[in-house]
Amino acid sequence: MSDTIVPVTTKKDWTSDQEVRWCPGCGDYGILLAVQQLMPDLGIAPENTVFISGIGCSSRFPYYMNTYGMHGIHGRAPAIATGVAVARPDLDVWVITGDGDGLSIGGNHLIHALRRNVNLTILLFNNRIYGLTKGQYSPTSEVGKVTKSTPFGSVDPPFNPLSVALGAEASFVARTHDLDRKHMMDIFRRAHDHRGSSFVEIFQNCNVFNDGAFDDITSRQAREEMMIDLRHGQPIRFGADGHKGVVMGTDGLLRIVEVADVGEDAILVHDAYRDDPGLAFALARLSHDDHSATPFGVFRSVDRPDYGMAVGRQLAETSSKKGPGDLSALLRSNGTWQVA
Amino acid sequence: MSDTIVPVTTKKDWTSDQEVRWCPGCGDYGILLAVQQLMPDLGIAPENTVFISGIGCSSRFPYYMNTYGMHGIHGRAPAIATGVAVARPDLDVWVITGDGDGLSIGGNHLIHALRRNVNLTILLFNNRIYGLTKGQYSPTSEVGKVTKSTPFGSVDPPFNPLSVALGAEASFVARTHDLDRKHMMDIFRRAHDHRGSSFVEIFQNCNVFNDGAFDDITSRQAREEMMIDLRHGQPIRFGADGHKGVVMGTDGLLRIVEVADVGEDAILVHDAYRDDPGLAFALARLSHDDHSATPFGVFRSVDRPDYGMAVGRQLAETSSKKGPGDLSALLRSNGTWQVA
Amino acid sequence: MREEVAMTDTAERPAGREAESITRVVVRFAGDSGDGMQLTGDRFTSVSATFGNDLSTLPEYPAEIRAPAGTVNGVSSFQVQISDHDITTPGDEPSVLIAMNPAALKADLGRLESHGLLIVNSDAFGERDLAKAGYAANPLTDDSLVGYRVVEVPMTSLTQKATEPLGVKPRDAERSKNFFALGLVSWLYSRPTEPTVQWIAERFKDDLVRLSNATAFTAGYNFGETTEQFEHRFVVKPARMPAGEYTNISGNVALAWGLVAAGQLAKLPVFLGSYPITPASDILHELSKHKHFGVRTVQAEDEIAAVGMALGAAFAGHLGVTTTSGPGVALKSETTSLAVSLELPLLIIDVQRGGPSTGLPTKTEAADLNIAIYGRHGEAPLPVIAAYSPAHCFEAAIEAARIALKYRTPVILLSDGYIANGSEPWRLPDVASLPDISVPFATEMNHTNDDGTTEFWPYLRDPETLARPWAIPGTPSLMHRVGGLEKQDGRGDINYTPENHQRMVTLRAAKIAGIANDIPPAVAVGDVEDADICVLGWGSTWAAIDAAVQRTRRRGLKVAWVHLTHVNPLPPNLGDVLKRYPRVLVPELNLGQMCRIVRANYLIDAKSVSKVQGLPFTSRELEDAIEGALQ
Amino acid sequence: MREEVAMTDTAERPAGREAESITRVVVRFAGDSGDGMQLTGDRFTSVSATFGNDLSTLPEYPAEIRAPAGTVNGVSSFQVQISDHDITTPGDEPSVLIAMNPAALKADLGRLESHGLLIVNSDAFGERDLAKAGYAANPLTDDSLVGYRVVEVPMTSLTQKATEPLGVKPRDAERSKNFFALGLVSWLYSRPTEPTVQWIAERFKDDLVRLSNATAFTAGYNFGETTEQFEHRFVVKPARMPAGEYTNISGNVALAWGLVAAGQLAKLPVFLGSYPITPASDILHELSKHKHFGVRTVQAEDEIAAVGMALGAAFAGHLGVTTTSGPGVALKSETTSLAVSLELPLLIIDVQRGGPSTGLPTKTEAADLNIAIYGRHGEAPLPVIAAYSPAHCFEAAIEAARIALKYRTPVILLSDGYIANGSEPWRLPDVASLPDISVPFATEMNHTNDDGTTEFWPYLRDPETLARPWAIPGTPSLMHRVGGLEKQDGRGDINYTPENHQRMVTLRAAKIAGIANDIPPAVAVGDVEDADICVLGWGSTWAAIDAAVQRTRRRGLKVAWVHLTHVNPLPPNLGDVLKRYPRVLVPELNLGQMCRIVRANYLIDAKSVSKVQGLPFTSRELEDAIEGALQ
Ligand SMILES: Cc1ncc(C[n+]2csc(CCOP(=O)(O)OP(=O)(O)O)c2C)c(N)n1
Ligand SMILES: Cc1ncc(C[n+]2csc(CCOP(=O)(O)OP(=O)(O)O)c2C)c(N)n1
Ligand code: SF4
Ligand code: SF4
Ligand SMILES: [Mg+2]
Ligand SMILES: [Mg+2]
Repeated sequence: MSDTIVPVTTKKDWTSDQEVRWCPGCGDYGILLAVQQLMPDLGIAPENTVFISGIGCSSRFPYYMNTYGMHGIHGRAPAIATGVAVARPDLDVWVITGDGDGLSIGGNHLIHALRRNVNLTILLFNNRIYGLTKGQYSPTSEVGKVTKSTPFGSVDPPFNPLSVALGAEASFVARTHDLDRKHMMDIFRRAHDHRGSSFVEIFQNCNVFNDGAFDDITSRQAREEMMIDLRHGQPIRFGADGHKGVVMGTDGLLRIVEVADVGEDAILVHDAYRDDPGLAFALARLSHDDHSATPFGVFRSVDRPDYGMAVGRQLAETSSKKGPGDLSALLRSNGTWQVA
Repeated sequence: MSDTIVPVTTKKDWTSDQEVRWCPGCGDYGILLAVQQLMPDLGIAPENTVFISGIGCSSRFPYYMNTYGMHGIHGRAPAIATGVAVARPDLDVWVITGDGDGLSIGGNHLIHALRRNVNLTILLFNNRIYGLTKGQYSPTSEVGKVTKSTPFGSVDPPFNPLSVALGAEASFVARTHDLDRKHMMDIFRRAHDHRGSSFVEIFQNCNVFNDGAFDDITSRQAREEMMIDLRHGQPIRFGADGHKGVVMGTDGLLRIVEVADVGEDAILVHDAYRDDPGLAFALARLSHDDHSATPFGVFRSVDRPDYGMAVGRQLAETSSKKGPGDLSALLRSNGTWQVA
Repeated sequence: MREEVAMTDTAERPAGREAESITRVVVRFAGDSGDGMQLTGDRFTSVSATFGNDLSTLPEYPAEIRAPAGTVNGVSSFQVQISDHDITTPGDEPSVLIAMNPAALKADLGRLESHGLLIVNSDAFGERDLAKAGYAANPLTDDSLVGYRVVEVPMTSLTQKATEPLGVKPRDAERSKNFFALGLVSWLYSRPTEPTVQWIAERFKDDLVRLSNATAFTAGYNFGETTEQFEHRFVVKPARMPAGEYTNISGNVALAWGLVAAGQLAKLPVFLGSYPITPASDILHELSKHKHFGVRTVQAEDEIAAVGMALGAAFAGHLGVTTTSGPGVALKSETTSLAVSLELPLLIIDVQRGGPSTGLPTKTEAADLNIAIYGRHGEAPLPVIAAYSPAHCFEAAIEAARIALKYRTPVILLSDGYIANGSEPWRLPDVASLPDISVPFATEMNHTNDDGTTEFWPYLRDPETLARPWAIPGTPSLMHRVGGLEKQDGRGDINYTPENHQRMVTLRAAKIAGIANDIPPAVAVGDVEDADICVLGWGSTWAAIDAAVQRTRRRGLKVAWVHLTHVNPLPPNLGDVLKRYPRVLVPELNLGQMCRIVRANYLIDAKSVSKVQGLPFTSRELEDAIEGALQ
Repeated sequence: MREEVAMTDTAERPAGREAESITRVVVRFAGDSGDGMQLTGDRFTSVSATFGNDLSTLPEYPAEIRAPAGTVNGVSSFQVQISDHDITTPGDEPSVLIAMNPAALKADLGRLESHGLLIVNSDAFGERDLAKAGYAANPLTDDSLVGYRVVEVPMTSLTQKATEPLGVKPRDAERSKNFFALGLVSWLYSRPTEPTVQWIAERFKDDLVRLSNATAFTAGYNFGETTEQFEHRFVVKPARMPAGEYTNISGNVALAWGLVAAGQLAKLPVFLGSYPITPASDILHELSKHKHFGVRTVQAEDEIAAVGMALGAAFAGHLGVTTTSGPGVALKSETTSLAVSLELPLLIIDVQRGGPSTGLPTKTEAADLNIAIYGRHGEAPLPVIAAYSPAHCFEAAIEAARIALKYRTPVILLSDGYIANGSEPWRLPDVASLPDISVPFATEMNHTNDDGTTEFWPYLRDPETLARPWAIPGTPSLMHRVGGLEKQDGRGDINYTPENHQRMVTLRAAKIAGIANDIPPAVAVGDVEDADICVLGWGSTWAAIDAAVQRTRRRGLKVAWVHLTHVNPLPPNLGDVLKRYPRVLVPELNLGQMCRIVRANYLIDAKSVSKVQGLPFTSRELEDAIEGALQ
């Protein structure tokens, strides 16, 4: 996005020579494909693009992109990427993380990157499990989940990644899933085009350790009644020919209703560009498990100063005030005396 | 709270022999006094009470309480306290932290303690500054703040501690300030009586490095028009004889209005016990700086299983199923053979 | 279920060829990650264990959950040595290699002993399979396998044929081919079939899968019986092992059980705060099952929280434990330093893996000795203990707990990927004979002022152990505060005075150093009197050193051996023992970390034998090193 | 503004008593945290600096922002030695102590040399003041001060009287009393008044405060002039220092400037990722001011993020730096290990303080050498450099950057609280003479395949330095991925094979070891030829060793001295140098960490001289140690 002349590339230009090492059938393949297919449309060059990840199956992602990349350490990708983005606002910096990497060990770096609004496109692969370490529960696993580390079922209530992000001042928040490449590409494009931190939760199927976690919502049969497609400026409706809708009560409670019952005009109109994150938060809380109607799309997209730019601006301003730094003047700045 | 016979104590019983080492005039003194005065009313015994803190001026707190206590390391108090509370649900565990300790280095432990709903009473002393290290900006300092580490003004947008907590599933969220002992005591009591994690933000004045940060809201002159007192089941009104009020629009936006303009019935009635955190979140976002009307009191208070109890219950259940553990049986559980 | 399966067929058969008795064999199963080689190896191992052989195993698998099928990166293998006498290693070179596909052949052929037996699944050698493995030509047809005894078996198709009558689809049948291989090898080494058939019956809930596996197993066994492809059939007689009851155990399970035992022996509830990490996760998994022993396990948000929770639990009176691997030890460093300052009992378990950084997460290494001993800011000494074999992890865990509790100190217990995943027969200890490691909590004031009033001083030390009192919340009138700032000797209040800091630093160091008098002295074995060289070992090098010392001594070399379980502090007599010998050799899976320590302590010119390859030493390598040193 | 103030009074006065010339004096200002002692000491120091004395300072303050007023815990003091000849230490025993209250007297009297001059603010010795300080009786009235030359001055009231005419309220006037003390001591040691008056005029924006301070200063000066309480007045002549332009500099400022310089000399923008921590914070503060040098500073959420950001910036082509103290070094360990694996340039600056854990946050110590060298999991070697004096921090920072950039490695630079806060005159270097430490970025493919196609191999090393190419984002066609998993030598792809891991571990170690040939050899000074003992020092012990070696040699002892700046790797000739001497003594502000290293490396019986009190060595202590070792 920092390039003036728009480079022409093909998917091949964005694909590295490394063989992809995910389990056959893993949802990660679809996400990789979506990103690789999208890149040429973004009008950016591979050499100006950086993918930073942590550790996890998802975090293997950078190896497969023919860009600059770093497979970091567990949970630290947002911090490392912040260094890249603040040092070089001219680069296009992507963060690839998982529900464990980004929300368990990496939770603090994630929320602080969002707070600062560092110019990062953050893709969180949420499979509600620790894949790479062979199937322990994660901070997004449901209560009662039986895993290697919870033989009697987990007693940890999960995070809702979107509310964590919104609670941390995120300026762009969206959700998509690994089965719909078109939707992924659309969301990724808008996340990329947003200046500042963009946070995208991707429902991703781990077919080895948590297969079908999202089937009740994203499977072809379920989609129509279970996926709520959020579009800015549009009434929030879903279900067969939009018979269901969302309304906000004066008591401050969001409800799902039959449009027929309340009338079209009562239906809440989505406003993704609103400064106040209250509505986005309420929408993020609309579904409380993986078996109820769940909103997808862009929940929030507001302009806030990009942190790296702001840091750079201060440098420019001081330089223009004080002129470029003069080392020998600096050494004399606390007063000196001569010895003959 | 775990005691059956109610111990009778006085403030003295809760006061340690250590001399208090805060700057003269520091807001921390008032908070300490409020806690020490409250303790006898809680019907608990000093020996069953534990105060855990991190590092910071505020984190010196445990030294002044005649209870069990640990002055931990920077940011880790919620984790250490989780160990205490899960190991010993019979204890009354308090966490004392600051805006830097709890939201900067300790952010991750804080949100995970809230997510798990560990039975902790968490008091966050928010003075919007790093006091102990002599005045650097903190994650709650306003943009543009000039501090030792930001001579040209900070470019970091701050966290809203309450939205961070609500985004992290906190079951009890409240706000009070160091100038109103009665209010502090009331909030602390309710936080203590709540089973699970209670999160209390305390506006605290650092008169050395960030003096008067909250004057526009909490000073005697300002209070009436600037402090919004939240009471469950009551319409949210404030200002001279409640001429101002809060309404929720069907567009999902919370607004401050003149009650006269909209009529009493339109005023939003506060519901702190509602499962859905949307309203609490919206209220937490009502003020965006320290110069606009700001809600105080209990934003949210809902019942969720206490993590330590849940862990304990699993132990009890397995024991009652399998009977108490038998070591020699365990050693034989993978099959054995005899060698003559 | 068992009667359903075709086992009875064989029963009616003639007894089959006479088996030739051999003293030991090293079998290596190699295939794709998806081929279930670990399962196959495990079965072969436990059958051999119950049969009474001594044995030692070496599982190896890729870092990826499942690398691309058919590629060399995706190869998973399991090596086991079974023997009729006391052995400690999984063997240097396999005598038989079962290769389920070309990738496995390519990856592991190099290890097979010359003229070794090579059994390949010939069905898996199609064009594409060969390409995936990076073979230009088919090794079965060109002469690249000369020098080995090759037996081609169309395992896939044979399995499919055998299971077809049950209505198993060919694709599904393929998944049973590892049981065919197991059956074949079971026949080849005269393993009892009973236990496996029974195990299959219990393990697989799905009827068709169960039947298919059982049938494949039998088919493999019968194939060996009927085919003429094998000149010989072998039997490895049971080993003469000390009488007793045995189980086959891996290091991680032994360590977990050791922690459960430690809790029982200390009469304390166990609290594990842990964050999953290979190869330590299995300890968390195992402990999570044993809640009825009063074991609490919390999967923390990260390693720092994990150790923080364990420390909090210790403050509250539990046996606090945290389990991790290298990267986690690094993250826990600051909290470990706090634990040193708080002087609370805490167990930090490091199952070492290849480093630096993420390194080789599924491979073994022993390069965390430095960080264990020196990896904290300031003067923050603590005891370090190293387990030397899978079974020893049980005892090591109890000893680590004993020291932590008695001296109120964090203890780091070192294991590694090799012993954590490897297994060996373990003669079960008599539970009643295990030590009582319980310590009393403080219950009373321990200081009397001149005016006769009494107080509780949290840092008033036991004159012998220098341990401070452990007064836990809930104890009336012993309320006190502890923290990471320097404390006044005795009273425990914050204190910044120069003299007091010097005293406290010295006291903390003296407490740890003093533990040296509470551990077994160093003992040399072998040619104790007249050795020309002494091998100094610690940790999992034990197995390879044991074999190498035996062999070199058999060949007439004069070799002594000292093996350390307590690596910090070291046994007080270690210097004297080592100085008895003209040469000291220190084999380590690092660049010589322990070697530097003994050089610094005793000013002896100890020489390092170093291997950093993600693999344990072979006994051959150490034999050569010993010989070389004596040239 | 200056003309407003009463300075002119003195100008009209007779010149005043003749001052007796002395060669050196050690002055110690002591008072309550609120009394502005640090400011007073700073002023006295810079006036003396500009006057041309050599000097060295030792500021000491409590860990609390402000401990309870009037208590011993709240005492803040500033000691400075000024001299007419070359000195390096702030002096062992003050010759004059200015005690602003009873607590200060109680805390510091013990340090005053016998018959030393004691100036007390007698106004501050009321009942309650004495009680707060824990005095049963008034030391001014009982005989507890015999053996000292006591001068009681009612500083508070005198200040109040002097400022009253300006309309300053008594309570406010009290805040100026430190300037009264400064004026008095300035008179006593014949310091020029000009600079201070000017400084006050510029420093205080509030008119009344400015006037009040200036007046108090003058009043103090005049008081000395008029009172008869002082038998003598002294002058310390300027020191004969090498010609040049000087500034008075503290270690933290010198280090910050060194980093700015390093960026300029490397032609790279500087990126600092830091989290505040005493005593390192001032480096962050100082660097934040110099944005026009292209210096970016980010206050991270914690130390792990701070080093992660610096590493990210390094990957992006900046000079990545992170500054911290012990606890932060511990937290950064895992990321540092990643940096070792990534082989990217990175500066990790550790301003050491008292440990373990939070320890003594405002006091000095040098006990982080172990964690710096050994504190990472796996084999993760990196270079470690130690600054030896406030001014040397400038040079040390540049040298650390040079090595980091040239060898693409994280470097740990050790400073400590003593040199960080202490200051000394620094002869400014000629900026033009500073070294060019720039290194080229990779811009082209560096490997050609057999088929003639070219590739970029991120781990293809420079045969000499073994450094890998540094190809930064934005460089066309050099796109590549790096990570913490083991990498294939050259290509840099993920690789788990045993041989490759061995090779990479060896290469990484060889690269760091090789740096030994790129640093100055160890040089002994003193009785190089015939010394009976060699003192081996590193870091801030330099000052005390220098003084102790001079004195012992003056007394005829044969002493040599080697001081290390590069502590890992060590100079290749160090072993030979040390072996020349029958005894080697290693003074350290820890329990002997460097001592163990030289013992292990060279098998010499080096002896440790250890002090862990939160204070630097006094030269006397080291004199005694050297003498003792020679007995
Ligand atoms: C410091 C550290 N702790 C733990 C690990 C082990 N580990 C690697 S990935 C992972 C969790 C992966 O889960 P997630 O982030 O959800 O990624 P996924 O594999 O599910 O895509 C863990 C615990 C590690 N590599 N480093
Ligand atoms: C690991 C670590 N990093 C940094 C520090 C230094 N430090 C101590 S307290 C603190 C911040 C204090 O701010 P806050 O939490 O707001 O507490 P306050 O002093 O304002 O009450 C910092 C950075 C430390 N002690 N330990
Ligand atoms: S384990 Fe799960 S997430 Fe990981 S690669 Fe396999 S299917 Fe994908
Ligand atoms: S620095 Fe601020 S927060 Fe700390 S004690 Fe002083 S006034 Fe209170
Ligand atoms: Mg996951
Ligand atoms: Mg604060």
